Amino acid sequence: MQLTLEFGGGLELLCQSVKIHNVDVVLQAGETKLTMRVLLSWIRTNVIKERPEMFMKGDSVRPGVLVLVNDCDWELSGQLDTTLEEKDVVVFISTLHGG
Amino acid sequence: MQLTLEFGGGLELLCQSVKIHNVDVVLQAGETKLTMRVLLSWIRTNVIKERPEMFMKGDSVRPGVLVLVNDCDWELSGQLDTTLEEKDVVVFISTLHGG
Amino acid sequence: DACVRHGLSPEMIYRHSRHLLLPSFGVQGQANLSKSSILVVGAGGLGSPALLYLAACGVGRLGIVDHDIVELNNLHRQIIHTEAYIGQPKVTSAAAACRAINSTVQIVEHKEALRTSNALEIVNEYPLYDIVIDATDNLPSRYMISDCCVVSGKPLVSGAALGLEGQLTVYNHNGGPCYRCLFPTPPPTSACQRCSDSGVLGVVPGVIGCLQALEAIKIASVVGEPLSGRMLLFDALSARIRVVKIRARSLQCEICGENTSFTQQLFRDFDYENFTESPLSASPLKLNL
Amino acid sequence: DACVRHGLSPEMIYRHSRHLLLPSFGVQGQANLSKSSILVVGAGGLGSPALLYLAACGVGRLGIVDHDIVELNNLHRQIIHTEAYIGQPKVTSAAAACRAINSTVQIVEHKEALRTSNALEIVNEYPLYDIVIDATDNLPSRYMISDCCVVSGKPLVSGAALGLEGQLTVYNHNGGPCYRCLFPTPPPTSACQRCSDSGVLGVVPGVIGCLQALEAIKIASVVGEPLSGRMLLFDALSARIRVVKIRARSLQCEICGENTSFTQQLFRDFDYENFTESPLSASPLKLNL
Ligand SMILES: [Zn+2]
Ligand SMILES: [Zn+2]
Repeated sequence: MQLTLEFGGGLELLCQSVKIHNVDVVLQAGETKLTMRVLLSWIRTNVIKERPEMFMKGDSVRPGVLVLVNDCDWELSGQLDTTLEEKDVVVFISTLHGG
Repeated sequence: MQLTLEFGGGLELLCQSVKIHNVDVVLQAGETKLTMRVLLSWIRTNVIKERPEMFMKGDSVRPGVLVLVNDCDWELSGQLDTTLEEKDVVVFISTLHGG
Repeated sequence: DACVRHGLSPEMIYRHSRHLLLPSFGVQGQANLSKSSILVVGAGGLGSPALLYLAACGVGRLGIVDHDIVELNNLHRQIIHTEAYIGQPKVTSAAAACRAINSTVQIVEHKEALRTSNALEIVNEYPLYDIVIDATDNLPSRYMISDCCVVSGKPLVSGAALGLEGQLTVYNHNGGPCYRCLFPTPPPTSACQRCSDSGVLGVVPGVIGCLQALEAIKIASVVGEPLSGRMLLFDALSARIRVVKIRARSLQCEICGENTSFTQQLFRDFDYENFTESPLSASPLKLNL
Repeated sequence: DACVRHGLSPEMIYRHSRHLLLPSFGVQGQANLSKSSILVVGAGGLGSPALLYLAACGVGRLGIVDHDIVELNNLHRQIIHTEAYIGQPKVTSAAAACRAINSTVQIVEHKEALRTSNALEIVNEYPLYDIVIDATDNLPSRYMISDCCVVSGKPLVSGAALGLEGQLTVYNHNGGPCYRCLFPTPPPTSACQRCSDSGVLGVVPGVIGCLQALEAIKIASVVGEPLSGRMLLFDALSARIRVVKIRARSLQCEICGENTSFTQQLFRDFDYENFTESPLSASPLKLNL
């Protein structure tokens, strides 16, 4: 499944300072759909190059990270249970505090 | 065909100050596809409520109006010959000169 | 006529004529603005443009909270301050700049850090503010200001900038979320960067601070759709801006939810530095080049 | 070390420490900025924040062109000017504000209207500028400045604001279009509104002017992707911002195209007021409320 992943607010530092990743996620045998739960684990293995604890906590993202699926907060689509579709854009952004 | 039309930079004044119009354009008998040429004439009849000369000149838009189909300048998609698809977003924006 | 009826003086009419000419703003919008009072917390990178535009646009009362002193290394982004004010309180400097632009606005100087011990008094007692702008630079202040706005029932225009990115939203307004609805648990301290540690391109808080002034003006004048339930994400390097839809108020929110037991008294006793494990004041800059 | 090698003084290092800390900007970006020179045409609503942020960020030389006088009804949006400067030239006022923020920047005052008779000399002779910012308020100036940048080979950061909307793009840069590629024919005069006729919410040019400073900083420091071949459209009322893709340079463009015969001499002789059927100077305000 072709997806666009974007990292911002400093999270790009965990993946070699690249903000936009065009990826092709292949479903494992037995999987029929791609959920955010599965995608997060795939990202942890395939995209995050350092300090994974700065991206995840347990099976979700760490506190302070907003997740947007097609420009919508994933709280509105079922969080970890959100089902992804071809060409979806998933944004992970760390909240900023500076000024 | 369901389209979203947006007017900005003052052009909304020609259609009762409404910037976003969700419209359903029905193809006429004999028409197989909807081009920008056909859409402009449809808009002139169905959306523009006053001073149509502020929107069109001949069969195109007047000078100073940018046309964007799905956030892309219509010059890149064939201008009047651009073929529209279901759920396309067409933006008409008048260039501003103020400061 | 309409201007007199709305209490606009001839000088105000002339000064704000370009606002009055706007059909969607007009006399009513300007009259609403002139009766509003706005508190800006932080006279730094975000507060500088926000304060200048709020003073210029003719709000009735403008409060400035900050305990800091103007330093030379602020001036690359904090455009409200000048070299002549280095060493003086930021509030003194910012207030002078606002008065120089518009002597008809009431400027209130709060030369102190916003803390749980004074926040409710500053926001709610005389002078009373209608809208709060979070222009601070640290995490405990962001939680504290949001909680203060919830227990005080005030809309909060929240901006942030770091590096080459900025973020903007309106909390606690029109059924939208509060800061805790979005971020119930603070991030690990290792994830918290500040401008003083990590740098910031000066004009990035400039853009966000202007947008904060705009959102406050929209709320105060009751014109347009404020950025509530939505968040603006700004990436300066690529010149990309997206406005995304965020969650509504959470019924389970500990602060603004249905079954909240949070009160003004609990606010006064809450330890935000302990909660976030980070200090309210910025640590000194260490520059290793 | 790197700073000395790049000609940054200890004061500049301290002043711009938050820029130097940025990995994607750093010493090289600041050194590039400090050697750049930028001309801002218009010290009004767009020019005010653009000039303040360009002075603050430490460009080498900053030129200001304007022939206007500060008036009270400018102050609702032209935040670089103060009440004390009412009646004085905008260039005098803006230059004083820039120097007060950063005395290390060379500020050049051009107290005259930009015209075909002086534009090439101002842009290209001493002091020479690398980048031009169009912060004017009228149509003939926009054509004239774009044509001047094409025949001079300079990138142009163009912003505009009216009512509650703003627009921003970079012309004549990196294979992108010039103003005439987009608008070969001027609009009918009945379609041309100005701030002085139609009003403008003050903070809208504030947002666009900050973004103009950002784009100029990106070009001058050679950092990031400038907004060339793209245009930013800003709608303040709904807080919607879109960045759209626009056409590339047109091979058929009469000014920048392959077979152009446009020269500096033709520029000097071109009548922009006649071409656009509108005057270079704003007409006086008529306010009927
Ligand atoms: Zn809440
Ligand atoms: Zn051209």
